[in-house]
Formats: sequence, structure tokens, C-alpha cells
Amino acid sequence: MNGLLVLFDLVLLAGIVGVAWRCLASTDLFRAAVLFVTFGLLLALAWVRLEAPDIALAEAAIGAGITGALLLVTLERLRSIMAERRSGRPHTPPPDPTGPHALLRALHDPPPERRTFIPALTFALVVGALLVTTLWHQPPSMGLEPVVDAHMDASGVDHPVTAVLLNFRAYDTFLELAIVLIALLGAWSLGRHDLIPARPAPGPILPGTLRLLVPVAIVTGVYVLWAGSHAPGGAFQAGAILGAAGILLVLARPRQLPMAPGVPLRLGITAGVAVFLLVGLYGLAAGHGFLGYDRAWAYPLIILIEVAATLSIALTLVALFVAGRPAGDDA
Amino acid sequence: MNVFYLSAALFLLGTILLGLVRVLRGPGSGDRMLAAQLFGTTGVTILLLLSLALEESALMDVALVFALLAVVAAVAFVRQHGLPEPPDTPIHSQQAESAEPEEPNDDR
Amino acid sequence: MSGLAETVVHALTPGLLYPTGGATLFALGLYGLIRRHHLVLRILALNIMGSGVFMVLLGVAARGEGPPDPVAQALTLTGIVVAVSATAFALGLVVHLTRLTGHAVMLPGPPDDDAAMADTSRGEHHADGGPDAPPSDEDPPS
Amino acid sequence: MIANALTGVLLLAGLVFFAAGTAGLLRFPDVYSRLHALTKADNVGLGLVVLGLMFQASGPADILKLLLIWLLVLAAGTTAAHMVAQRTWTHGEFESDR
Amino acid sequence: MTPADAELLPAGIAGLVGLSLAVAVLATAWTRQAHRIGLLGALAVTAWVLGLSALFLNAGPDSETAATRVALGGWDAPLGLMLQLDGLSMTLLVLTAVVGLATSLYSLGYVHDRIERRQFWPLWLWLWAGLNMLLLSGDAFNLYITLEVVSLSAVALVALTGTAAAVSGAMRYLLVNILGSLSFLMGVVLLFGEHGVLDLVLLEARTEAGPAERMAAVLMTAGLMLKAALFPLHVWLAPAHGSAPAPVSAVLSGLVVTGSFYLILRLWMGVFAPLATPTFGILVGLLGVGALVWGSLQALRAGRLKSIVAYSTVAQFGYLLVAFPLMLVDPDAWRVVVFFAVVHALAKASVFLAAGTLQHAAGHDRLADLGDVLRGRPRTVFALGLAGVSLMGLPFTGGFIAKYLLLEAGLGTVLAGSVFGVLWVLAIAGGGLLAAAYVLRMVAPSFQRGRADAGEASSPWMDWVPLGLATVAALAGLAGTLTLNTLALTPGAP
Repeated sequence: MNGLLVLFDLVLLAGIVGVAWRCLASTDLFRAAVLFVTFGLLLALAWVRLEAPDIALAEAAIGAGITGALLLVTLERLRSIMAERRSGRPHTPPPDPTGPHALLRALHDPPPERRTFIPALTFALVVGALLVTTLWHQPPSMGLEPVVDAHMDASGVDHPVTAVLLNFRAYDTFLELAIVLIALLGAWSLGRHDLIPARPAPGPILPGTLRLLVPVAIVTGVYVLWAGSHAPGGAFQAGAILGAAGILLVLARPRQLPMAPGVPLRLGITAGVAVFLLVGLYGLAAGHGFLGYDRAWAYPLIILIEVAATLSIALTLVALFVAGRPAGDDA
Repeated sequence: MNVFYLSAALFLLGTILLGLVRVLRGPGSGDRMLAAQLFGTTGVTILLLLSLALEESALMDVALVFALLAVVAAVAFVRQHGLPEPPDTPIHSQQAESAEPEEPNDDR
Repeated sequence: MSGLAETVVHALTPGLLYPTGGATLFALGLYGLIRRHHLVLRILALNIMGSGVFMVLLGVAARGEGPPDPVAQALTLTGIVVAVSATAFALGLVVHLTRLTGHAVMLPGPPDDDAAMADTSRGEHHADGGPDAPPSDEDPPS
Repeated sequence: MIANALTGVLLLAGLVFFAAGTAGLLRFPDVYSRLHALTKADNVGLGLVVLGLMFQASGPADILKLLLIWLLVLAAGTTAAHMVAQRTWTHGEFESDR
Repeated sequence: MTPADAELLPAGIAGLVGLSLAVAVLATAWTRQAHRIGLLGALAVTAWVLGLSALFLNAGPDSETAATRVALGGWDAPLGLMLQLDGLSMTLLVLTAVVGLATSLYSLGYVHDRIERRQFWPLWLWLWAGLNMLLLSGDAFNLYITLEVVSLSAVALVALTGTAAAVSGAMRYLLVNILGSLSFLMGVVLLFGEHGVLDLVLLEARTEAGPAERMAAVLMTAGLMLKAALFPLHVWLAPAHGSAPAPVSAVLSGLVVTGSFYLILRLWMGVFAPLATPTFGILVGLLGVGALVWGSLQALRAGRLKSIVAYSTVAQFGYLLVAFPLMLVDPDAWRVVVFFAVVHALAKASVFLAAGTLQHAAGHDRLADLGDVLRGRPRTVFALGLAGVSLMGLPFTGGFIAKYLLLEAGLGTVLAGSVFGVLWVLAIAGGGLLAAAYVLRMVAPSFQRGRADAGEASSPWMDWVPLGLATVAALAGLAGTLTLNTLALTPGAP
């Protein structure tokens, strides 16, 4: 069993490093994108081997769903921008100073220049070698597992990772939600969204699949959220699954995005941080410290925060996929 | 029995690594996407096997999420890849014509 | 000879194997980041570096006896969310940059320092939905 | 015991389909035939594995989950295969990204 | 120390975090009123910070017990996260509040477009909240998260104008920031793997000069140097700072860069203190001399007003690097360095704000064609000059006192018998001359004969705020003793 596990680890790691290498060596960006999705899949297996099913769940939701879709839609956007420039649409900005070949670069990266090879290789090798040597000389440390274990009773939940995320280190998680929100604010500040590139997909297959998948995704999302209090799962994973379902819906009717009204959408994306902050400030006022809970109320409050966070994360991920801000936001 | 599951998982991991050749070679994007689709399925199977081999029932949920979301990248790909349509690409023009140009599939 | 065998066996535990792999990914990402020019590839390189960091963190956390460290896992989860958000924003920025300049590469060196700079406090740049819209003729309110 | 034996046989059969799918993906000449090979792994390969694992499931919830997983993969595989095939048929092979 | 003060201080610290976050969240949710929320929030946060500093000084602790630590959620380290306030973070919090308030007032006039306002204010308030949290954080991983909050919102703000130069600057800035963050995080991971804790105070107690600490120090310092644009990792700074909207440039050059520098200082005074050796100090000092020379020369060559200011940031940060070897000889020198960083932040922010007003008036910021506007707007030029004088370090300004103290520390090094001391003294003195040259370049056209034209009308905020902030920078010397005394209330300082 042990020998087999070692073999599995070795093959897996070789695969991960190999895929990453080929991904970064690709001249064709679509190939790089597919390889990156595969990289995410193998990474999820690595997290499983490191006894981190929570991370594997998140990686599955992100690697298989969100990142792949994001990369592909980005490549298509780049391609359609290039095509518009070639066809000489009005309103095109002045031509690129780097010359006629620049057009090619949208989805194709020429092999790197030879002159950077030696310095880059040396630098990367030195950094890698130093890191490996350092890591090999580290003694095993217990980490904080015993401390967390000793305080689980007071955390309000039964799953240690959730306890750390939403109770012991709730501040980090709050800021994580804030970062998701800031990324969206940044994407929105770049301008209104334009049409999502999409071509017609005739036939009953796609709508049929969606009719099956979207409800299942919603149920799974809720299940993962609920499971988070006692088993791997939680707000982010659930939000990512629901977000992926939303992305599917957007892909089903890319030309007919619902005219999202500004105010409810704003409230939706801020719900996670807002609820979290209110609970945190209440804790401060009630004497449990900022972001602290009364023990008896810890579980319901954590669930409340997680539900709001799931909603916000899902909405934000869909909005990040659509990229620019909806017209309703400027009204 | 665990050893058996683990060997099966290892075998499947090997098929993924072999299948990578198709992603690298292409030649078309469709081939690459198909290979990625196969990897998704294989990954789900590996997770199921590992959940038995490592006796970690939560991996079943991971496999479920994988199965659910494998379709997102595929749909994103087929919906979008190859845009915009260059004027002369339709090879079998009858079929292209019969396909309605705008959103025929709205399930309303 | 037995010393070597022991080292090898020691090295094959997940607690060392995965951190080594993570360090390799970190270095590989760094290499790709330096060598490649296309911004999407650079973003992928940064993501691979990030995965390397997380792999080291989880690998180190799985070293000790007993269950793995939940704090390390929580940190990794937070880190992954941060990475995804940053990636999504970065990809949006790449698209926007390509729309403005026509290429998705980071040209080496700072851009021409003396290039004309439009004053942006005047224009209604974002009011009309992005750079593709025709410039507004109105005079700014002051 | 019998359950274990059944699981073993079904798993092995499933693995054969996965192997065949991969071989087809590598060896077949064009998109259509590769697609054909691929769906065998999706449908039958995973189906057999799922069937085999059901004998080891700890309860009805697990069995349902396994079934659901299989159904979802079927749906995903079908959609992907159909749309790739349709796209290839109407517009020719996907060009690589130039 | 009265008992009431001691009880109020922790609540005040947590309250500051809560307040600045609440303002940001509110502005995000209710964008229609974002500018009003922002203005009220800026006033409230500034008042809170000033109150907190009064409370902190009133508590009158001695330097070893000065750090007030607040356990978030009631969980003490190592399990939970701690906020931490001491003299160093208090000083920089006040600096952030002053520059933040000035920037907010300026932005009332600068960002007047209805749509742009809705994008600007939430991001700016998040950036400010992020800076406050960064300065208060006492946990290695939490530092990474707050760094990300700061850098993502800063990148979005740089891109806000939507021009090709700005978006390209933002893209470069984002890549650099992510790389810096990852490098920092890898260092945190190494420390966590070695010691199993993340709290800075606990880490400090456990670190010694081992290989893991050395590697972590290299990774974290390199990451932060990238973010702080310390020479030679500075190439991204000028494009990003030079093409951002004026209030954003002011905050980036004044606060964000200073925040990264604060972290470097904090780490080397705490966790990595056992690793600091004279050779290391001299290496850093040489980098500083390089930064001074290179940045000043670029500033002398640049053709755009804001580029000059941006390159001057690279040069001025050279001083901070030069100060490292001084700190190894004279343990008290670090306070002078921080005081210098404070004065620099104030002066640099007002220069950028003044440059923004001129750019708005002229419609561009090419120095060659800026003469008319420079002659037509004496008030703004006076602000530019006043802040510039502080940057140069002419007598009676904050900059003078900071540089004087630096020189004194440098001479101390010479007297201590270090050959390099002479180089440091030369660099400090010569840097001032170079600064004088590029500051004069900026204001010189206004003394030439020619047409005077005030150009595009601007709001009174844009006229008066740069002047006000420049005055604060010039008068900062008066607060020198107070600042140095506050800084002394930092435990574990060398």
C-alpha cells in the first residue's frame, strides 16, 4: 500500500510539473488554457493526497469550472478584438506601434528570445534549489492542530477548517470576501461590459443539459454549504458552484443578459461583507471582541454569514465572468 | 482491496498522462477540448476510487462537484470558440444555413 | 549505502515530496513569468507559482503525526480565493489593454515617457461605457 | 466477499474501457472517430466503475450520489461531444489559434 | 495610565478597523452617495485616528509595554489573529489619516464625473481601509491578505482613467504586485513550517538565524521591495504612478509605497532582527545610493511633470535604504528614517496633488508646454515649490530636519570608523542637491517671462488642498520631537 502510494505521488507530481511546464511553454494560447485546466484537475488530486478535501473541493469548483470558463472567454474576447481591428471598424484606436506582427500576438505568443534563456534558467534554478534545500532541512512541526483541537467545543461548528475560517481567523475570511469584492469593483471600473462573444448552438441538447444541470448545481451548492459545518465544504465552495451555474446560464443566453438593476445587484455583491461586518461590530459592542460571537449564538451566526457570503461570491463570480459593469449600475 | 483501488487509480492517472499527448499535438482545438473532457471523467473516477482507498467519504462530494462543473468549460468552449465567423468558413453551407443564426434555443 | 537508502525513503514521504514539488512549481512559474511575453501566459505563470506556494504549505502541514493542520488548510483556501479574484481581474485588464493598444503583451521597459497624456479629470470617459464609445463633446462642468 | 469479487470484475471492465478510450483518443485519425472513442470511456467506463463501487457503498445516500455523478458526467459528455461534432460538421476542423 | 484609557484603547483599535471597513462597505453598497459617504467617512476616520493617538499617548506607557494587542473574536494568538498598535504604527496611521483626508477633499473637486465618482470612491475607501488594517496587523498571513487588499484596490485605481498608458501601467503594477505577494507568502509559509505559528510576536520569540529564516527573509524582503519599488526593483513605478489620476498618484507615492516600507522595517526590527549583519546593511546602503543617483537622473530627464515626481519617489526611497547601514551603527537612527518617510509622504502627496491641478488646468502635463499655466496659477506653483523645498531639505522645513538628523547619523557612522560612512554622508548631501535640481526644473518656467493663463477652471478644493498639505509637510518639523517620541514607544526596536 505504502509503496503504491509513493508511486502514485511520484506519478502525480511528475504529471503536475510536466503539465505546468508544457502549459508555460505553449505558443498556442488555447493549448495553454486546456493544459491549465488539466493542471487544476491534477492539483485537486494532490490536495486529496495531502488530506485536504476542502481544498480539493474548492479546486474542483474553480479549476474545472470557473478558471476554465474565464480563460476561454478571455481568449475569445481577445480574438474578437483582433478581428475587429483587422476588419478596420470605425472607432479603432491608433495602430499598434510594435508593427504588423502585433496582430498575431493576441492568441499566439512567439517562442521566447534566446537571450533570456540562460539568466532566467539560472535565476529559477537558484530560487528552486534554495527553496528545496530549506524545506528539506525543516523539522516536522505540529502546527496549530492541537490548539485548534482544544478549542473546537467553543467554535460552534464541528469541522475544524470551518471553525478556523469563520471563527478563529474570521478576520482573514472577511478580508478574503473583501478581496473578491474589490476584484469585481476593479473589473467594473474598467467600463461597461460588451457582448459576450457567443455563436449560435442549435438543437435541443444544450438547453436540455442546462435544464438538468442548473437545478442540480443549486441543490449541490446548498448541500455543500450545509455540509461545511461538519464536513468538508463551506461558503466559498458553495458560492463557486452556484457561480458556475450562473455562468452556464449566461452562456446559454449570452445576448440576453438580464438587465440587472443597479441597486439590488450592488446589495447582492456586498451582502457577504456587510452581514459579516455587522455581526463583527455587534460582537465588538456586545463585548466579545470585533468579529467575536457569543458561544450560544456562534452556530446560527456562522450560518448566517455563510449564506450571505455564498450569495455574494456566486454573484461576484458571474459578474467577473461577464467582466464590465452592467448598464443598470450607472443609472 | 484498498491496494486494488489504488492500483486502479494509478492506472487511470497513467491514462491521463498518456492522453496529454493529444492535448499537446492537437492539431485542432476540438481535439484538445475532447481530451480535456476525457480527463474530467477520468479525474472523477480517480476521486471515487481514492475515496474508497483512503477511506475518506468527503471525496465523493469532490467527485460530484467535478462531474457537475466539467460541463462549464466544455459549454464555454463550444459556445464561443472560433468567433467571429470568418466569412468563408462554412464548409457545409446547407447545415450552416439551417442553423438559426440567433439564439434558437431559448427555453422560454 | 544504508544512509542513502534512508535518505531516499525519508524523501519519499508526502511531507517532503509535495513541498519539493511545490518549490519546483514556484521556480517553474518564475521562469515562465520571465520568459513569456503574452499577458495571459504571464498570469498563468503567476497562478502556477501560487499553486506551488499552496502545495508547500499543505505539504508542510501534512508532515507531523496525526491529522493535518486545519489552519494551514484554511490559509490555503483563503489564498486560493485571493488568487482566483486577482486572476479574474487581471484577465479583465488584459482584455481592456488589448482593446486599447491592440496587443496583449507587456512591452519591455517603461512606455515612452514623453508620450502625450490625455487629462482625464476633464473627459467623460466612463460615462459613455468604455473607450470604444465616441468621445463626448460636452464641456466639463466646473 | 461476493460483493468484493463483483466490484473487482466491474472495475476491471471499466478500466478496459478507459484504456480503450485513451487509445482511441491517441490513435484515431480525426475528430469524429476520437469523439466516438471518448464517449465509451465516459458512458460505459465510468458506468461500470460506478456500478462496481455501488457494492461498496455505505448507504443509500452514497448510491444515489454515485448515480448522480454518472448521470452528470453522461450529460456533460453528451453535450460536449454533440456540440464539438456539430461545430466540426458545419464549420470544418477547429483551427488552431493563429 | 488611567484604567479607563487602558480599557478604551483596545476597543478604539478594533473600532478603527471596523469604522474604516464600514465606510468602505457602505460606499460600495450605496454608490449613488459614495462621495458623500466618502467625505463623512474620511472625516470620521481621521477624527478617530487622532482620538486614538491622543488615547495612545495619554496612556503613557514606557517603550517595552507600549504595544497594545487586541485579540480578534476573543481568540488569543497563536489560535486567533491579533491587532497590534505601537508607536510606529500609530505614527503611520496618523500620516495615513492626514494624507487620506487631503486626498479625499481633493478628489471632491478632481473626480466630478457622476459615473467616475461611483467607481472611484469605493475603491479609494477600500484602499484606505486596507492601509489602516495593514498598519494594525500583527499576524504574518493577515499581512499578506491586507497587502492584497491594498494592492488590488490600488491597481484598480491606477487603471481608472482608462487611457492606454494608465491601463498598461496598471497591468504592470498588478503583475509586480502579485509576484511580490507570492514571494512574501512563500516566506510566510517557510516561517510557519519552521515554527508553527503566524503571530509576529510569537514568531519573533522563536526565530534564530537559521536557514529557513534566511530564505524567508530573502523572499519576503524581495517581495516587499518589489511592492515598495525599492531600487533595483522599481521599474514599474514611474509608469503606474505617472499615469494614474492625481489623487491616486498621491496616495500611491505617499502611502502605499510607505506601507510596504513599513512592513520591511517592522520585519527587520522584529522577526528577522537576528539576521541583520553589517555586510547586509552595507549592501542595502549601496542599493540606496544607486536608487538616489538613478532616480534623480531620470527625474532630471523626464519630460512630463508627473513622471518627474514619480522618479523622485524612486530617488527619495534611496534615502530609506541608505539609512539601513546607519541603523546598524546607531540603533536610534530608525526613528529618523521613519520621520523622513513621513515627511516625504506628506510632501510627495502634495506635489502630486499640485501636479494634478496643473495637469487639469493645462489639459496635459508636458513640462515644455506648461509655462503659461505655471505662470497663471501662482497658488498651485507655490504649493509645488513649498513641498519641493521640503523634498530638497532646505532649512526650517520638515525635510530639513529629517535630512539633518540623517546626516548626523551618517557622521556618527564616519566617526565610528566605517569607510562607507563617507559614502553615506556624500549620498545624503548629494541627493539633496539633485532633488533641488529637479524641483527647480518643475517650477522654473513660472519665473520666466511669458503669457500667463490659468487654463481650465478647477474647483477650490483642487486649488487649496495641495497648498494645505504642502504647508503641513513644511511644518512637520515642528512635530518632529513628538513624532520621534511616539516612535520611541515601539517595543523591540533596536
